[in-house]
Amino acid sequence: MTKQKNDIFIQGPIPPEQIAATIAMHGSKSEIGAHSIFLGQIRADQVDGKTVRSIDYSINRELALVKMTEIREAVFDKYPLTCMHVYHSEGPVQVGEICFFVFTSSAHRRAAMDACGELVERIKKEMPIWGKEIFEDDTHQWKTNR
Amino acid sequence: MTKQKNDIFIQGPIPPEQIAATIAMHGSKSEIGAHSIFLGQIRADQVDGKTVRSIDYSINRELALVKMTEIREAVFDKYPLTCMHVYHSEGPVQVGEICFFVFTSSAHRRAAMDACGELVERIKKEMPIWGKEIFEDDTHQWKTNR
Amino acid sequence: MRVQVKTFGALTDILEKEFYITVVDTEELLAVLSSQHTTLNHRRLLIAVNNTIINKPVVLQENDVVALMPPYSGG
Amino acid sequence: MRVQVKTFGALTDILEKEFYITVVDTEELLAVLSSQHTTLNHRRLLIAVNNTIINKPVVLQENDVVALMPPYSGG
Repeated sequence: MTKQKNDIFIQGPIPPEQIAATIAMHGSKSEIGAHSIFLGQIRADQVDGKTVRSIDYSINRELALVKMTEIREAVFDKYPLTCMHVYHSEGPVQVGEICFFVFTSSAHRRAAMDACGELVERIKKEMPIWGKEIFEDDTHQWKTNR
Repeated sequence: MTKQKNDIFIQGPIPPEQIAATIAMHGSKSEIGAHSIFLGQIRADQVDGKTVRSIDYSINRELALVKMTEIREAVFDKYPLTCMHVYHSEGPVQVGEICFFVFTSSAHRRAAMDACGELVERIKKEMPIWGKEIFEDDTHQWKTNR
Repeated sequence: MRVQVKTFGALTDILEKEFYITVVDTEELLAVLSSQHTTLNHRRLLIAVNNTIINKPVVLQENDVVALMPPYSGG
Repeated sequence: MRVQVKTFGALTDILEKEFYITVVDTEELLAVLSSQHTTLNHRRLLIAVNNTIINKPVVLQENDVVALMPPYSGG
Protein backbone atom coordinates (compact mmCIF):
# COMPACT_ATOMS: atom_id res chain seq x y z
CA MET A 1 0.00 0.00 0.00
CA THR A 2 1.38 3.41 -0.88
CA LYS A 3 -0.87 5.63 1.18
CA GLN A 4 1.76 8.10 2.37
CA LYS A 5 1.10 11.78 1.73
CA ASN A 6 3.79 12.16 -0.92
CA ASP A 7 4.23 15.22 -3.09
CA ILE A 8 2.22 14.89 -6.28
CA PHE A 9 3.62 17.95 -8.08
CA ILE A 10 6.25 17.74 -10.80
CA GLN A 11 8.02 20.85 -12.06
CA GLY A 12 7.28 21.03 -15.80
CA PRO A 13 6.23 18.04 -17.93
CA ILE A 14 5.99 14.47 -16.61
CA PRO A 15 8.69 12.48 -18.44
CA PRO A 16 7.64 9.20 -20.18
CA GLU A 17 10.57 7.53 -18.38
CA GLN A 18 8.95 8.29 -15.04
CA ILE A 19 5.75 6.65 -16.23
CA ALA A 20 7.70 3.56 -17.36
CA ALA A 21 9.53 3.46 -14.03
CA THR A 22 6.25 3.60 -12.11
CA ILE A 23 4.92 0.66 -14.14
CA ALA A 24 8.13 -1.38 -13.85
CA MET A 25 8.24 -0.75 -10.08
CA HIS A 26 5.06 -2.77 -9.61
CA GLY A 27 6.27 -5.95 -11.32
CA SER A 28 7.36 -7.29 -7.96
CA LYS A 29 3.82 -7.14 -6.56
CA SER A 30 2.43 -10.59 -7.26
CA GLU A 31 -1.10 -9.77 -6.07
CA ILE A 32 -1.66 -7.18 -8.84
CA GLY A 33 -3.61 -8.24 -11.93
CA ALA A 34 -4.53 -4.90 -13.49
CA HIS A 35 -3.19 -1.38 -13.87
CA SER A 36 -5.23 1.53 -15.18
CA ILE A 37 -3.48 4.69 -16.31
CA PHE A 38 -4.69 8.09 -17.41
CA LEU A 39 -2.41 10.65 -19.02
CA GLY A 40 -3.37 14.24 -19.75
CA GLN A 41 -1.41 15.83 -22.60
CA ILE A 42 -1.25 19.49 -23.70
CA ARG A 43 -3.32 20.02 -26.82
CA ALA A 44 -2.71 22.73 -29.44
CA ASP A 45 -6.21 24.17 -29.04
CA GLN A 46 -7.34 26.94 -31.39
CA VAL A 47 -9.03 29.97 -29.78
CA ASP A 48 -10.09 32.88 -32.02
CA GLY A 49 -7.49 31.95 -34.61
CA LYS A 50 -4.67 31.66 -32.08
CA THR A 51 -2.99 28.37 -31.16
CA VAL A 52 -2.07 27.22 -27.65
CA ARG A 53 1.69 26.67 -27.33
CA SER A 54 1.87 25.70 -23.66
CA ILE A 55 -0.06 25.69 -20.41
CA ASP A 56 1.49 27.21 -17.29
CA TYR A 57 0.00 25.48 -14.23
CA SER A 58 -0.19 27.17 -10.84
CA ILE A 59 -1.36 25.43 -7.70
CA ASN A 60 -2.56 26.37 -4.25
CA ARG A 61 -0.14 23.82 -2.83
CA GLU A 62 -1.24 23.87 0.78
CA LEU A 63 -4.91 23.39 -0.02
CA ALA A 64 -4.03 20.88 -2.78
CA LEU A 65 -2.20 18.61 -0.34
CA VAL A 66 -5.13 18.68 2.09
CA LYS A 67 -7.55 17.96 -0.76
CA MET A 68 -5.38 15.20 -2.28
CA THR A 69 -5.18 13.40 1.07
CA GLU A 70 -8.97 13.54 1.30
CA ILE A 71 -9.46 12.23 -2.26
CA ARG A 72 -6.81 9.52 -1.86
CA GLU A 73 -8.35 8.21 1.35
CA ALA A 74 -11.88 8.26 -0.06
CA VAL A 75 -10.81 6.31 -3.17
CA PHE A 76 -8.77 3.77 -1.16
CA ASP A 77 -11.81 3.25 1.08
CA LYS A 78 -14.15 2.79 -1.88
CA TYR A 79 -12.09 0.43 -4.07
CA PRO A 80 -9.85 -2.57 -3.23
CA LEU A 81 -6.70 -0.97 -4.65
CA THR A 82 -3.14 -2.17 -4.24
CA CYS A 83 -1.53 1.10 -5.36
CA MET A 84 -2.41 4.64 -6.38
CA HIS A 85 -0.10 7.26 -7.85
CA VAL A 86 -1.04 10.76 -8.96
CA TYR A 87 1.24 13.37 -10.52
CA HIS A 88 0.35 16.80 -11.83
CA SER A 89 2.63 19.33 -13.48
CA GLU A 90 3.38 22.73 -11.96
CA GLY A 91 4.75 25.49 -14.19
CA PRO A 92 4.94 25.47 -17.99
CA VAL A 93 4.21 22.35 -20.07
CA GLN A 94 4.50 22.50 -23.87
CA VAL A 95 2.06 21.10 -26.45
CA GLY A 96 2.52 17.32 -26.77
CA GLU A 97 3.92 16.93 -23.25
CA ILE A 98 2.24 15.12 -20.34
CA CYS A 99 0.84 17.26 -17.50
CA PHE A 100 -1.30 14.79 -15.54
CA PHE A 101 -0.69 11.14 -14.62
CA VAL A 102 -3.03 8.87 -12.66
CA PHE A 103 -2.04 5.25 -11.99
CA THR A 104 -4.09 2.66 -10.09
CA SER A 105 -3.48 -1.05 -9.51
CA SER A 106 -5.68 -3.83 -8.19
CA ALA A 107 -6.13 -7.61 -8.25
CA HIS A 108 -9.00 -7.42 -10.77
CA ARG A 109 -9.56 -4.90 -13.54
CA ARG A 110 -12.83 -3.30 -12.45
CA ALA A 111 -11.44 -1.66 -9.29
CA ALA A 112 -8.36 -0.21 -11.03
CA MET A 113 -10.39 1.16 -13.96
CA ASP A 114 -13.22 2.64 -11.91
CA ALA A 115 -10.86 4.17 -9.36
CA CYS A 116 -8.70 5.69 -12.11
CA GLY A 117 -11.74 7.29 -13.75
CA GLU A 118 -13.02 8.63 -10.45
CA LEU A 119 -9.61 10.08 -9.54
CA VAL A 120 -9.37 11.88 -12.89
CA GLU A 121 -12.81 13.46 -12.45
CA ARG A 122 -12.30 14.40 -8.80
CA ILE A 123 -8.84 15.87 -9.36
CA LYS A 124 -10.04 18.01 -12.27
CA LYS A 125 -13.03 19.20 -10.27
CA GLU A 126 -11.69 19.47 -6.73
CA MET A 127 -7.97 20.21 -6.89
CA PRO A 128 -7.01 23.91 -6.66
CA ILE A 129 -4.98 24.00 -9.87
CA TRP A 130 -5.19 26.60 -12.63
CA GLY A 131 -3.98 26.37 -16.21
CA LYS A 132 -2.87 29.51 -18.05
CA GLU A 133 -3.00 28.84 -21.78
CA ILE A 134 -0.11 30.60 -23.52
CA PHE A 135 -0.63 31.30 -27.22
CA GLU A 136 2.01 31.41 -29.90
CA ASP A 137 2.01 35.23 -29.80
CA ASP A 138 2.73 35.18 -26.02
CA THR A 139 -0.77 36.36 -25.08
CA HIS A 140 -2.68 34.17 -22.64
CA GLN A 141 -6.09 33.15 -21.40
CA TRP A 142 -7.05 31.18 -18.31
CA LYS A 143 -8.24 27.67 -19.07
CA THR A 144 -11.74 26.66 -18.01
CA ASN A 145 -12.60 23.01 -17.45
CA ARG A 146 -15.77 21.54 -18.89
CA MET B 1 -4.71 7.51 -37.43
CA THR B 2 -3.13 4.10 -36.93
CA LYS B 3 -5.83 1.88 -38.33
CA GLN B 4 -3.56 -0.56 -40.10
CA LYS B 5 -3.99 -4.25 -39.36
CA ASN B 6 -0.71 -4.63 -37.47
CA ASP B 7 0.28 -7.67 -35.49
CA ILE B 8 -0.84 -7.37 -31.90
CA PHE B 9 0.99 -10.39 -30.53
CA ILE B 10 4.20 -10.15 -28.53
CA GLN B 11 6.27 -13.26 -27.76
CA GLY B 12 6.45 -13.44 -23.94
CA PRO B 13 5.93 -10.46 -21.61
CA ILE B 14 5.34 -6.90 -22.82
CA PRO B 15 8.38 -4.88 -21.69
CA PRO B 16 7.75 -1.62 -19.72
CA GLU B 17 10.14 0.09 -22.19
CA GLN B 18 7.74 -0.69 -25.03
CA ILE B 19 4.92 0.92 -23.07
CA ALA B 20 7.06 4.01 -22.46
CA ALA B 21 8.03 4.15 -26.13
CA THR B 22 4.36 3.96 -27.20
CA ILE B 23 3.54 6.89 -24.91
CA ALA B 24 6.56 8.96 -25.97
CA MET B 25 5.76 8.34 -29.65
CA HIS B 26 2.52 10.31 -29.33
CA GLY B 27 4.08 13.50 -27.98
CA SER B 28 4.31 14.83 -31.51
CA LYS B 29 0.53 14.65 -32.01
CA SER B 30 -0.69 18.08 -30.98
CA GLU B 31 -4.39 17.22 -31.26
CA ILE B 32 -4.23 14.65 -28.43
CA GLY B 33 -5.38 15.69 -24.97
CA ALA B 34 -5.85 12.33 -23.23
CA HIS B 35 -4.42 8.83 -23.19
CA SER B 36 -6.03 5.91 -21.42
CA ILE B 37 -4.03 2.77 -20.75
CA PHE B 38 -4.89 -0.64 -19.38
CA LEU B 39 -2.26 -3.18 -18.39
CA GLY B 40 -2.96 -6.78 -17.46
CA GLN B 41 -0.35 -8.36 -15.19
CA ILE B 42 0.12 -12.01 -14.18
CA ARG B 43 -1.13 -12.54 -10.65
CA ALA B 44 0.14 -15.25 -8.26
CA ASP B 45 -3.34 -16.73 -7.79
CA GLN B 46 -3.84 -19.52 -5.27
CA VAL B 47 -5.82 -22.58 -6.41
CA ASP B 48 -6.28 -25.48 -3.98
CA GLY B 49 -3.13 -24.53 -2.11
CA LYS B 50 -1.02 -24.22 -5.28
CA THR B 51 0.36 -20.92 -6.55
CA VAL B 52 0.36 -19.75 -10.17
CA ARG B 53 3.92 -19.17 -11.40
CA SER B 54 3.20 -18.18 -15.01
CA ILE B 55 0.53 -18.20 -17.69
CA ASP B 56 1.27 -19.68 -21.09
CA TYR B 57 -0.92 -17.97 -23.70
CA SER B 58 -1.92 -19.65 -26.93
CA ILE B 59 -3.84 -17.94 -29.70
CA ASN B 60 -5.85 -18.87 -32.75
CA ARG B 61 -3.87 -16.29 -34.71
CA GLU B 62 -5.82 -16.35 -37.95
CA LEU B 63 -9.19 -15.91 -36.27
CA ALA B 64 -7.70 -13.41 -33.81
CA LEU B 65 -6.55 -11.10 -36.59
CA VAL B 66 -9.99 -11.22 -38.23
CA LYS B 67 -11.63 -10.51 -34.87
CA MET B 68 -9.20 -7.73 -33.93
CA THR B 69 -9.85 -5.93 -37.21
CA GLU B 70 -13.58 -6.13 -36.51
CA ILE B 71 -13.19 -4.82 -32.94
CA ARG B 72 -10.75 -2.08 -33.96
CA GLU B 73 -13.06 -0.79 -36.70
CA ALA B 74 -16.14 -0.88 -34.45
CA VAL B 75 -14.35 1.06 -31.69
CA PHE B 76 -12.90 3.64 -34.14
CA ASP B 77 -16.41 4.12 -35.55
CA LYS B 78 -17.96 4.56 -32.11
CA TYR B 79 -15.43 6.92 -30.49
CA PRO B 80 -13.50 9.93 -31.85
CA LEU B 81 -10.07 8.38 -31.26
CA THR B 82 -6.75 9.61 -32.53
CA CYS B 83 -4.89 6.36 -31.85
CA MET B 84 -5.44 2.83 -30.64
CA HIS B 85 -2.81 0.24 -29.81
CA VAL B 86 -3.40 -3.28 -28.50
CA TYR B 87 -0.77 -5.85 -27.55
CA HIS B 88 -1.27 -9.30 -26.06
CA SER B 89 1.37 -11.81 -25.05
CA GLU B 90 1.77 -15.19 -26.72
CA GLY B 91 3.67 -17.95 -24.88
CA PRO B 92 4.79 -17.91 -21.25
CA VAL B 93 4.55 -14.81 -19.04
CA GLN B 94 5.77 -14.95 -15.43
CA VAL B 95 4.00 -13.59 -12.33
CA GLY B 96 4.49 -9.80 -12.12
CA GLU B 97 4.99 -9.40 -15.88
CA ILE B 98 2.62 -7.59 -18.27
CA CYS B 99 0.60 -9.74 -20.69
CA PHE B 100 -1.99 -7.29 -22.05
CA PHE B 101 -1.67 -3.64 -23.09
CA VAL B 102 -4.44 -1.41 -24.42
CA PHE B 103 -3.70 2.21 -25.30
CA THR B 104 -6.17 4.79 -26.64
CA SER B 105 -5.76 8.50 -27.35
CA SER B 106 -8.26 11.26 -28.10
CA ALA B 107 -8.71 15.03 -27.91
CA HIS B 108 -10.87 14.82 -24.78
CA ARG B 109 -10.70 12.30 -21.95
CA ARG B 110 -14.14 10.66 -22.20
CA ALA B 111 -13.53 9.02 -25.61
CA ALA B 112 -10.11 7.62 -24.67
CA MET B 113 -11.33 6.24 -21.34
CA ASP B 114 -14.58 4.72 -22.63
CA ALA B 115 -12.88 3.20 -25.69
CA CYS B 116 -10.11 1.70 -23.55
CA GLY B 117 -12.64 0.09 -21.21
CA GLU B 118 -14.67 -1.28 -24.11
CA LEU B 119 -11.57 -2.69 -25.83
CA VAL B 120 -10.50 -4.49 -22.64
CA GLU B 121 -13.93 -6.09 -22.23
CA ARG B 122 -14.31 -7.04 -25.90
CA ILE B 123 -10.81 -8.47 -26.22
CA LYS B 124 -11.24 -10.62 -23.10
CA LYS B 125 -14.61 -11.82 -24.33
CA GLU B 126 -14.17 -12.11 -28.08
CA MET B 127 -10.51 -12.80 -28.84
CA PRO B 128 -9.58 -16.49 -29.32
CA ILE B 129 -6.84 -16.55 -26.70
CA TRP B 130 -6.33 -19.16 -23.99
CA GLY B 131 -4.29 -18.92 -20.81
CA LYS B 132 -2.74 -22.04 -19.31
CA GLU B 133 -1.96 -21.38 -15.65
CA ILE B 134 1.28 -23.10 -14.68
CA PHE B 135 1.68 -23.81 -10.96
CA GLU B 136 4.91 -23.90 -9.01
CA ASP B 137 4.91 -27.73 -9.10
CA ASP B 138 4.69 -27.68 -12.96
CA THR B 139 1.09 -28.88 -13.02
CA HIS B 140 -1.38 -26.71 -14.92
CA GLN B 141 -5.01 -25.72 -15.28
CA TRP B 142 -6.70 -23.77 -18.04
CA LYS B 143 -7.70 -20.26 -17.00
CA THR B 144 -11.37 -19.31 -17.17
CA ASN B 145 -12.40 -15.66 -17.50
CA ARG B 146 -15.14 -14.26 -15.30
CA MET C 1 -15.09 -34.33 -47.22
CA ARG C 2 -11.56 -34.32 -45.88
CA VAL C 3 -11.11 -31.28 -43.63
CA GLN C 4 -8.36 -29.98 -41.40
CA VAL C 5 -9.19 -29.71 -37.70
CA LYS C 6 -7.28 -27.38 -35.36
CA THR C 7 -7.81 -27.53 -31.61
CA PHE C 8 -7.08 -24.90 -28.96
CA GLY C 9 -6.81 -24.34 -25.22
CA ALA C 10 -7.86 -27.20 -22.95
CA LEU C 11 -8.84 -29.27 -26.00
CA THR C 12 -5.16 -29.75 -26.76
CA ASP C 13 -4.93 -31.83 -23.57
CA ILE C 14 -7.42 -34.28 -25.17
CA LEU C 15 -7.01 -34.04 -28.95
CA GLU C 16 -4.12 -33.52 -31.35
CA LYS C 17 -3.46 -29.84 -32.13
CA GLU C 18 -3.96 -30.45 -35.86
CA PHE C 19 -5.36 -33.44 -37.72
CA TYR C 20 -7.32 -34.39 -40.84
CA ILE C 21 -10.67 -36.15 -40.79
CA THR C 22 -13.31 -37.07 -43.36
CA VAL C 23 -16.85 -36.02 -42.36
CA VAL C 24 -19.94 -34.57 -44.04
CA ASP C 25 -20.66 -31.70 -41.68
CA THR C 26 -19.70 -30.21 -38.32
CA GLU C 27 -22.35 -32.30 -36.58
CA GLU C 28 -20.75 -35.53 -37.74
CA LEU C 29 -17.32 -34.15 -36.80
CA LEU C 30 -18.44 -33.53 -33.21
CA ALA C 31 -20.20 -36.90 -33.03
CA VAL C 32 -17.10 -38.78 -34.18
CA LEU C 33 -14.78 -36.93 -31.79
CA SER C 34 -17.18 -37.30 -28.83
CA SER C 35 -17.47 -41.06 -29.39
CA GLN C 36 -13.66 -41.34 -29.35
CA HIS C 37 -13.14 -38.97 -26.41
CA THR C 38 -15.99 -39.09 -23.90
CA THR C 39 -14.53 -36.14 -21.96
CA LEU C 40 -15.60 -33.94 -24.90
CA ASN C 41 -19.27 -34.45 -24.03
CA HIS C 42 -21.02 -31.55 -22.34
CA ARG C 43 -18.10 -29.25 -23.05
CA ARG C 44 -19.01 -25.82 -24.34
CA LEU C 45 -17.21 -25.42 -27.66
CA LEU C 46 -16.91 -22.60 -30.17
CA ILE C 47 -16.51 -23.70 -33.76
CA ALA C 48 -15.04 -21.66 -36.61
CA VAL C 49 -15.03 -22.83 -40.22
CA ASN C 50 -12.41 -21.00 -42.30
CA ASN C 51 -12.15 -18.34 -39.56
CA THR C 52 -15.87 -17.64 -39.33
CA ILE C 53 -17.65 -18.58 -36.10
CA ILE C 54 -20.70 -20.79 -36.80
CA ASN C 55 -23.77 -20.95 -34.60
CA LYS C 56 -25.44 -23.95 -36.20
CA PRO C 57 -24.13 -27.08 -37.98
CA VAL C 58 -22.72 -26.46 -41.45
CA VAL C 59 -21.88 -28.79 -44.34
CA LEU C 60 -18.13 -28.97 -44.91
CA GLN C 61 -16.24 -28.59 -48.17
CA GLU C 62 -13.00 -30.33 -49.13
CA ASN C 63 -10.01 -28.65 -47.41
CA ASP C 64 -12.11 -26.56 -45.03
CA VAL C 65 -10.33 -25.65 -41.81
CA VAL C 66 -12.38 -26.27 -38.69
CA ALA C 67 -11.26 -24.68 -35.41
CA LEU C 68 -12.56 -26.26 -32.21
CA MET C 69 -12.23 -23.85 -29.33
CA PRO C 70 -13.13 -23.83 -25.63
CA PRO C 71 -14.33 -20.52 -24.09
CA TYR C 72 -11.73 -17.78 -24.41
CA SER C 73 -9.52 -16.73 -21.49
CA GLY C 74 -7.22 -14.02 -22.77
CA GLY C 75 -6.22 -10.80 -20.99
CA MET D 1 -8.22 41.75 11.95
CA ARG D 2 -5.10 41.81 9.82
CA VAL D 3 -5.19 38.78 7.53
CA GLN D 4 -3.05 37.51 4.70
CA VAL D 5 -4.75 37.18 1.31
CA LYS D 6 -3.44 34.86 -1.42
CA THR D 7 -4.87 34.99 -4.92
CA PHE D 8 -4.76 32.34 -7.66
CA GLY D 9 -5.41 31.77 -11.35
CA ALA D 10 -7.02 34.60 -13.32
CA LEU D 11 -7.25 36.69 -10.12
CA THR D 12 -3.50 37.21 -10.26
CA ASP D 13 -4.07 39.29 -13.41
CA ILE D 14 -6.13 41.71 -11.28
CA LEU D 15 -4.80 41.50 -7.72
CA GLU D 16 -1.41 41.01 -6.09
CA LYS D 17 -0.55 37.34 -5.47
CA GLU D 18 -0.16 37.98 -1.74
CA PHE D 19 -1.08 40.97 0.40
CA TYR D 20 -2.22 41.91 3.90
CA ILE D 21 -5.50 43.64 4.66
CA THR D 22 -7.46 44.54 7.79
CA VAL D 23 -11.10 43.45 7.68
CA VAL D 24 -13.69 41.99 10.07
CA ASP D 25 -14.92 39.09 7.95
CA THR D 26 -14.77 37.58 4.45
CA GLU D 27 -17.80 39.60 3.38
CA GLU D 28 -16.02 42.88 4.12
CA LEU D 29 -12.91 41.54 2.37
CA LEU D 30 -14.84 40.89 -0.83
CA ALA D 31 -16.66 44.23 -0.60
CA VAL D 32 -13.39 46.16 -0.23
CA LEU D 33 -11.70 44.34 -3.10
CA SER D 34 -14.75 44.62 -5.40
CA SER D 35 -14.94 48.38 -4.80
CA GLN D 36 -11.26 48.72 -5.78
CA HIS D 37 -11.43 46.32 -8.74
CA THR D 38 -14.80 46.39 -10.49
CA THR D 39 -13.81 43.43 -12.70
CA LEU D 40 -14.14 41.27 -9.59
CA ASN D 41 -17.92 41.74 -9.52
CA HIS D 42 -19.98 38.81 -10.75
CA ARG D 43 -16.94 36.54 -10.73
CA ARG D 44 -17.47 33.13 -9.23
CA LEU D 45 -14.92 32.76 -6.44
CA LEU D 46 -13.99 29.97 -4.08
CA ILE D 47 -12.72 31.11 -0.70
CA ALA D 48 -10.59 29.08 1.71
CA VAL D 49 -9.71 30.26 5.21
CA ASN D 50 -6.65 28.48 6.58
CA ASN D 51 -7.03 25.81 3.87
CA THR D 52 -10.68 25.06 4.55
CA ILE D 53 -13.18 25.98 1.87
CA ILE D 54 -15.99 28.15 3.28
CA ASN D 55 -19.50 28.27 1.89
CA LYS D 56 -20.79 31.27 3.85
CA PRO D 57 -19.10 34.40 5.23
CA VAL D 58 -16.89 33.82 8.27
CA VAL D 59 -15.43 36.18 10.85
CA LEU D 60 -11.66 36.41 10.49
CA GLN D 61 -9.02 36.08 13.19
CA GLU D 62 -5.66 37.86 13.35
CA ASN D 63 -3.16 36.18 10.95
CA ASP D 64 -5.76 34.06 9.15
CA VAL D 65 -4.80 33.14 5.60
CA VAL D 66 -7.57 33.74 3.06
CA ALA D 67 -7.24 32.14 -0.39
CA LEU D 68 -9.30 33.70 -3.19
CA MET D 69 -9.66 31.25 -6.04
CA PRO D 70 -11.44 31.20 -9.42
CA PRO D 71 -12.92 27.86 -10.59
CA TYR D 72 -10.27 25.16 -10.91
CA SER D 73 -8.85 24.12 -14.25
CA GLY D 74 -6.27 21.44 -13.59
CA GLY D 75 -5.71 18.25 -15.55
